[in-house]
Amino acid sequence: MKSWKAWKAKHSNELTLLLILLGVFVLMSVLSPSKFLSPGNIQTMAFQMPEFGLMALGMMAAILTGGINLSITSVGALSGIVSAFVLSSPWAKTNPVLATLLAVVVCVAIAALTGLLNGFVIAYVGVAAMLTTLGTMTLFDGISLNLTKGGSIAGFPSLFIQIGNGSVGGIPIPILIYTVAVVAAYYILERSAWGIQVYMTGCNRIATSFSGINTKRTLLLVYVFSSVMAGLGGLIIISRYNSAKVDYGSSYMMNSVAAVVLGGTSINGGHGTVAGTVIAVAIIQMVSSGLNILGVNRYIVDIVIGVILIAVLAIRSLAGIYDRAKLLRKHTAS
Amino acid sequence: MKKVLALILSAALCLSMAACDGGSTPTTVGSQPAADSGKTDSADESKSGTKTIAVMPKLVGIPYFTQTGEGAQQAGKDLGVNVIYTGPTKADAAEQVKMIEDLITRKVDAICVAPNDAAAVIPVLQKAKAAGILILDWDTPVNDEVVDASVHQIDDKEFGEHLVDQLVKAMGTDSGDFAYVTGGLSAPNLNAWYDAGMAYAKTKYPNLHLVTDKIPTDEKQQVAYTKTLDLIKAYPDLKGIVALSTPAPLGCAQAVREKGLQGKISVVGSAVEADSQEFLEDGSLDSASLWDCASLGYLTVSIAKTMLDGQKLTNGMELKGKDGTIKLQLKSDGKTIIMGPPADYVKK
Amino acid sequence: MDGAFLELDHISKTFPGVKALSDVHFDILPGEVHALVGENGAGKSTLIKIMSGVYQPDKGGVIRVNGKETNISGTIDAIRQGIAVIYQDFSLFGNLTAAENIGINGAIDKNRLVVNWKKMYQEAKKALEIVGADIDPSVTLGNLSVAKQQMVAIASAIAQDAKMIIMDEPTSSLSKTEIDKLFEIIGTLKKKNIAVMFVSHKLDEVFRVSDRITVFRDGRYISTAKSGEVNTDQLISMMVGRKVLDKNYANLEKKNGVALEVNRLTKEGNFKDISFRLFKGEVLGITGLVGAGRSEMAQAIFGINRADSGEILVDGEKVRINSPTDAMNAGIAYIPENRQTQGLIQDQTVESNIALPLLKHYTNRIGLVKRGNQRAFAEKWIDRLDVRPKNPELLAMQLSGGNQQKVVLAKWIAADARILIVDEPTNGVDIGAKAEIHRIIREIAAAGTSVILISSELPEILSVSDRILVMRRGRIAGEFVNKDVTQEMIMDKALVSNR
Amino acid sequence: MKKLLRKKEFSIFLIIVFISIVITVASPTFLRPDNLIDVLKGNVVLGIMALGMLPVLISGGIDLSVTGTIALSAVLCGKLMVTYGSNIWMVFLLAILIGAGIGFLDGIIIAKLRIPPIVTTLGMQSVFVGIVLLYTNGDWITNLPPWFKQFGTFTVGVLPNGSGGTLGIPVQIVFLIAAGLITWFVLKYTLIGRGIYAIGGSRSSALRVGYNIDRIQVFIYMYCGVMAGIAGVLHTSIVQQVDPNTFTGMELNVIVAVVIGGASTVGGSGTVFGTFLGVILMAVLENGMVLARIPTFWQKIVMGIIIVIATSFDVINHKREQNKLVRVDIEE
Repeated sequence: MKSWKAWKAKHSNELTLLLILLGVFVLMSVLSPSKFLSPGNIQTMAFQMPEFGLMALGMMAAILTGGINLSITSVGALSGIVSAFVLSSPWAKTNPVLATLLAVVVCVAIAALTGLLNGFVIAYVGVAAMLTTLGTMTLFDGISLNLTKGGSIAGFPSLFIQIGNGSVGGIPIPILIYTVAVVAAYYILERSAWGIQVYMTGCNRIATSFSGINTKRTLLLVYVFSSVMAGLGGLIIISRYNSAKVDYGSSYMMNSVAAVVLGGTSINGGHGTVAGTVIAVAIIQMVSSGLNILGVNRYIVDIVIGVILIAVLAIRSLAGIYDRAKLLRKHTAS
Repeated sequence: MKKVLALILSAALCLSMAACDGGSTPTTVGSQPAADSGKTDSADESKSGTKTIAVMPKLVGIPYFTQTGEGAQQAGKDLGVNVIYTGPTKADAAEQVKMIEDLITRKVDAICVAPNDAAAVIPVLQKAKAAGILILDWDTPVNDEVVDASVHQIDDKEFGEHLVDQLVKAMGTDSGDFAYVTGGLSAPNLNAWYDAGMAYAKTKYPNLHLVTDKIPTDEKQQVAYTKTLDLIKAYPDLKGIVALSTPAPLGCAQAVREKGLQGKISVVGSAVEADSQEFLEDGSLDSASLWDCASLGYLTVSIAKTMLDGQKLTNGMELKGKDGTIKLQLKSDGKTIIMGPPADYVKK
Repeated sequence: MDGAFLELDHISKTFPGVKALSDVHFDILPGEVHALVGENGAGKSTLIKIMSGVYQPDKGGVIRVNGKETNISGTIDAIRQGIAVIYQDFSLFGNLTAAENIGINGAIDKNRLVVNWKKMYQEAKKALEIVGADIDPSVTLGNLSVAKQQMVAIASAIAQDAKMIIMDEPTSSLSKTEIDKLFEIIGTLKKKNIAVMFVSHKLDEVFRVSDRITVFRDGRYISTAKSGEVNTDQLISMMVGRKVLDKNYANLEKKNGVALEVNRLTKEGNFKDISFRLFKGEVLGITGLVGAGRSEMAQAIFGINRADSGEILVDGEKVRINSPTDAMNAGIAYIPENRQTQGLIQDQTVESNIALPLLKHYTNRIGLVKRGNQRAFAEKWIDRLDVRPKNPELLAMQLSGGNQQKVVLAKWIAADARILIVDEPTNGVDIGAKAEIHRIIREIAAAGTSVILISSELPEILSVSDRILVMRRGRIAGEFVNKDVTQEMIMDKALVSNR
Repeated sequence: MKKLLRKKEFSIFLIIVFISIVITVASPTFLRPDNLIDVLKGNVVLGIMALGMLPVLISGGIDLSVTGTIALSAVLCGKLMVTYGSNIWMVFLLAILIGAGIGFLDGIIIAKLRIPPIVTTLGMQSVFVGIVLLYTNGDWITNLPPWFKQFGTFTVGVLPNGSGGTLGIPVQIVFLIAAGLITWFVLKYTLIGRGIYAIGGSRSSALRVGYNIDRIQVFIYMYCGVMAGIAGVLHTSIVQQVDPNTFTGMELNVIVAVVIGGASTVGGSGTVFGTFLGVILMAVLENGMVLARIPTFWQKIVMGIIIVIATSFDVINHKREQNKLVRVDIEE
């Protein structure tokens, strides 16, 4: 019982989010049982969430260090486009298996490269993350545009299409990939030595480097991680849409920031959990498809998400102020 | 403390839901059945006797697609079917796919889509078909066996060439510098018009000289306006501009008007009549070519209805059109419908 | 005392756990320079904070301004009553011009809507002239030398027509000539009948400027004397007290090999020609005034800021140290002076703080942290250093200063470095914890670790170290074997330019 | 001279000069007054919003909600004119009220609820953009009253245009200059303006000196909002119709412009002059891309590279200065 209390205290934020998620789910189900609860819809959401979720995980890593990665969707698009060239090449027709594998490798590689660029400028040159990624966002978009000449690249091997559209035992492949990525992200960020360094750097970069940790390297890798997540997202996107194009998923950029912050990650870095982000992503996903199914005006979705974001943070910070006051009273008492 | 948070949020949600009642009507312009189908969970649209036809534009909220929407809704009333006219808020293929997926969940009877990106929608359309939904495309072809019928306001090739002819007519000569200003570099149909136009110009008007690659204006009149100003200066000998996408011609015309170059530079393009009137008046816009958008929307619904009623499409069959009955122009493939030649709007 | 501008009586201040001041007295006359001296932790800064309204004294204390009893409710109130403080960090705006730093308080005080730059510049100019500083009011403060910034701070105090200016360690980072200049300024302030409270370690300076000197020790008032009537040695003995120091240093000259050797280490503008040897299992005390370049030197050895020239040998091997990581690999650990921002990650748990430098020790092959081991490890060290409360899940910031310091120690002792550099380990730590920390240092030395103890607290140095180096203005000014060396001898080296 | 060189603005000034030279070589028309006027007019909206963003960044905050503000202002003012005819004063009054209102919300939430600015304004942005599109359904607002169109094309004064004739200064540019002067005055001469710098420089010291930080913050965001509101009207006056979708993504351009102009994202520094330079740099790039006949598909790439380089350049300079600091004066 006591341990449960402790656990509860430790994860109160995630629990609150779960409660909200539940609330949304119930609300939607009540408003439209036959549609929202239909297996079809559940599956649809399972298909839609991963690409967004991956972007959000990438964004989270950057925000954990007190930075931000505005180039995230551009990275997704760029790496997607490059691997699309591999997939649409005549050679791919003849041997789809190799092509698909190569595409994945290329996608991740390109993403990693973009991450290295971001990371280098941010960690070693020392430019503010926001500025750097604003610049590289334009740069990457430019490259994508240049490569595609604005058109879309299509005609992938059907094997590759499966990545985004297939399912095994009724479970969509994207959600499987996403699950793997989430677990990986959890272990990398919250359980690995490097991950802990990320959190520490986010909390207090000086003290961390005084502890003999190479914070520059840590930071560099954070942006590589961020980009790779975006790359995977891009991969799923091009597979789902059976084509690659510059502006695919552009709408995810600010949404992913919202998801991360909603998930309890501090915008100043150092605190936040993968679980929180994942739940927040689910909330946003549910709100938006839910409202869609209800035939509600598209624009309402943005409004609702904005309101939820501010409301959650407002109450969080009020709670924080309240707790701090309590702590103070305790101190002065002693 | 945290409990409160959860409560307040659910409250916030309910509120926004309430807001929807008022809000939802716009996107589903006037089509009551669709509008309230959300709140009072009238089960599946199909169960409620009348058929439900979903018409999805590339995006909602630009004049062109508002007019097509009105046409579609009109048809809905006349033909006694529910028409859901809804689409993404920006021309993003990803958004569009999601919304189609949600339409499948809503178990509509037919989906007529104007795809932002043909390839992108094919997988989801296949899903829809698997769910027994009738698939049409309109405005922009999907070019895939998944569609049961494809409604073309006009053949892209013809239209691209038509615009070039219009330009030559406006310039009064078939030689000189000209430029293309386009809505976006990644809009398939605009690119199709451009490519067709260029190929045509090369062969038919060899003396027409394109000064620079097509200039993107991200579907914004203001950008088209400034870019045109730049164009005019960068290429002093510029004689004509072909402006693709509905905002672009207006922006170009505005620039020409401001510089008082009506006589010197001719602007033709694809624009909605209503908006282009004022520019046509003072000659800053020489001609705007476009099909009757409302008819397009109407025709699409009307064809969908016919097919849902189980009739087979045949060339020349009688069909209810926006302005009385029309003869169906069906191509040999048995599924490609051409609405007819574009209308050219010029100074009245 | 009659005619005193400010007078404090029976002032006490208690914090959770610590009694910082107990029943102290202080008064200052208009146009008088009154020095307050005492070792670290004597309660000087607490008194300043009370005078400047940052703290409120405990009940029973009396504050009189111009003979009228009053209380100083806050920093703004202090300024209104004519008391200005020049903190060591000056609390100025580096991004604004000198003129604005001087003039803005006035504008705010009068709650003007529009700033009159012409007037502000005039006031600033006037104030700077009074100070006698040749500073262009339009220059951005950040681009000025520390000394000039200090002058700006003084000028701003004058601009707010302060009747009394408190200077906290004003000379700590000034050059010889700059100090002379400062004293001139203090002279002019006297003429303007402004009282100056001069808080400093540096006795030779104290004697130079002050009319009266008050000595505090361990939060108590010791005595006040006219500066003519006491000499350095008396003063030092008052500060130090007649307490017998338990010199529990292990033994002299234990020559079981050199652990660390530093040769002619030099960094422009930080330190010059630092050469010394550190023996195995020895505690080498390095003392000197704040700003003598001790921390800079230590940080160079730890690779935080690279030295320009010179060499470092560990166990006779020459090592290249360009980053803390290099230093750790060479077996060197550094416990920084500023616990709050450099030593600890305040909003992380004690456990993760302790474990941070050693992460790789409890990570498995694929780089995951073995939580069990980490927890066990953390608990072991919490136990061994008796960190209270014994809860590895507490956030570092929830601990008292002493326990925080223990956590920092644990973190590095655990990393069992062969060479441990400890920078001001007992800064702002209560007596009990202090003793413990000393014990811990001796223990690890006994266990064979070589320790460099940097401290400006002589009793600490004397009670813990085997040998003592004294630094002054970026150089090593003297070396003692901790046998019959006295605080007086050390002070002498640290303070007085070769006499 | 040395002082000038040390100024942040100077490096970007050099970049502008350099780029201008390149462009002019490619196309002499660039330096023609009428072109410069056009460039300026085309960026009035960006400029005014940047002037609003400047104080926010100086204080160490950020405002992403400007997109929502300008959209709402443009739309409501448009509706006002179309439905009630109204007059120019009412229009601007409405725009200012809208901006002030949204800004006030931002400021209160940031100051009182202590939600980080970036999060607050991000949320506000999606709310207000949503509201705008919900209200208009994204439809354009056209056939504005003639008096407004005249206002839009109104010009003052006469300049020689390169080719013999003369041209006037568009009213929008007059507004930009006015906004510049006002912002400059507010930042330089008002106590609140100085407070903005103080907060950005050192929050704790600002408190110690006695600034009312909450009040100042609310003011900052209201000011930013008002500027965005006015920008909305001016945008409409240039384009002569309202397209609610046209503003998406604008906030990032605004921020880039201000930061390129020397304002630091951590606060404390930034000047009106620098912001002008920042806006001009962005404008010149946009305009020059076509004039210099850079292939369409390379323009974005060039843009991105220039932004990254420009920012790095500045940071590196700053670092070099920091290393020169002397800590201890060594006894010789």
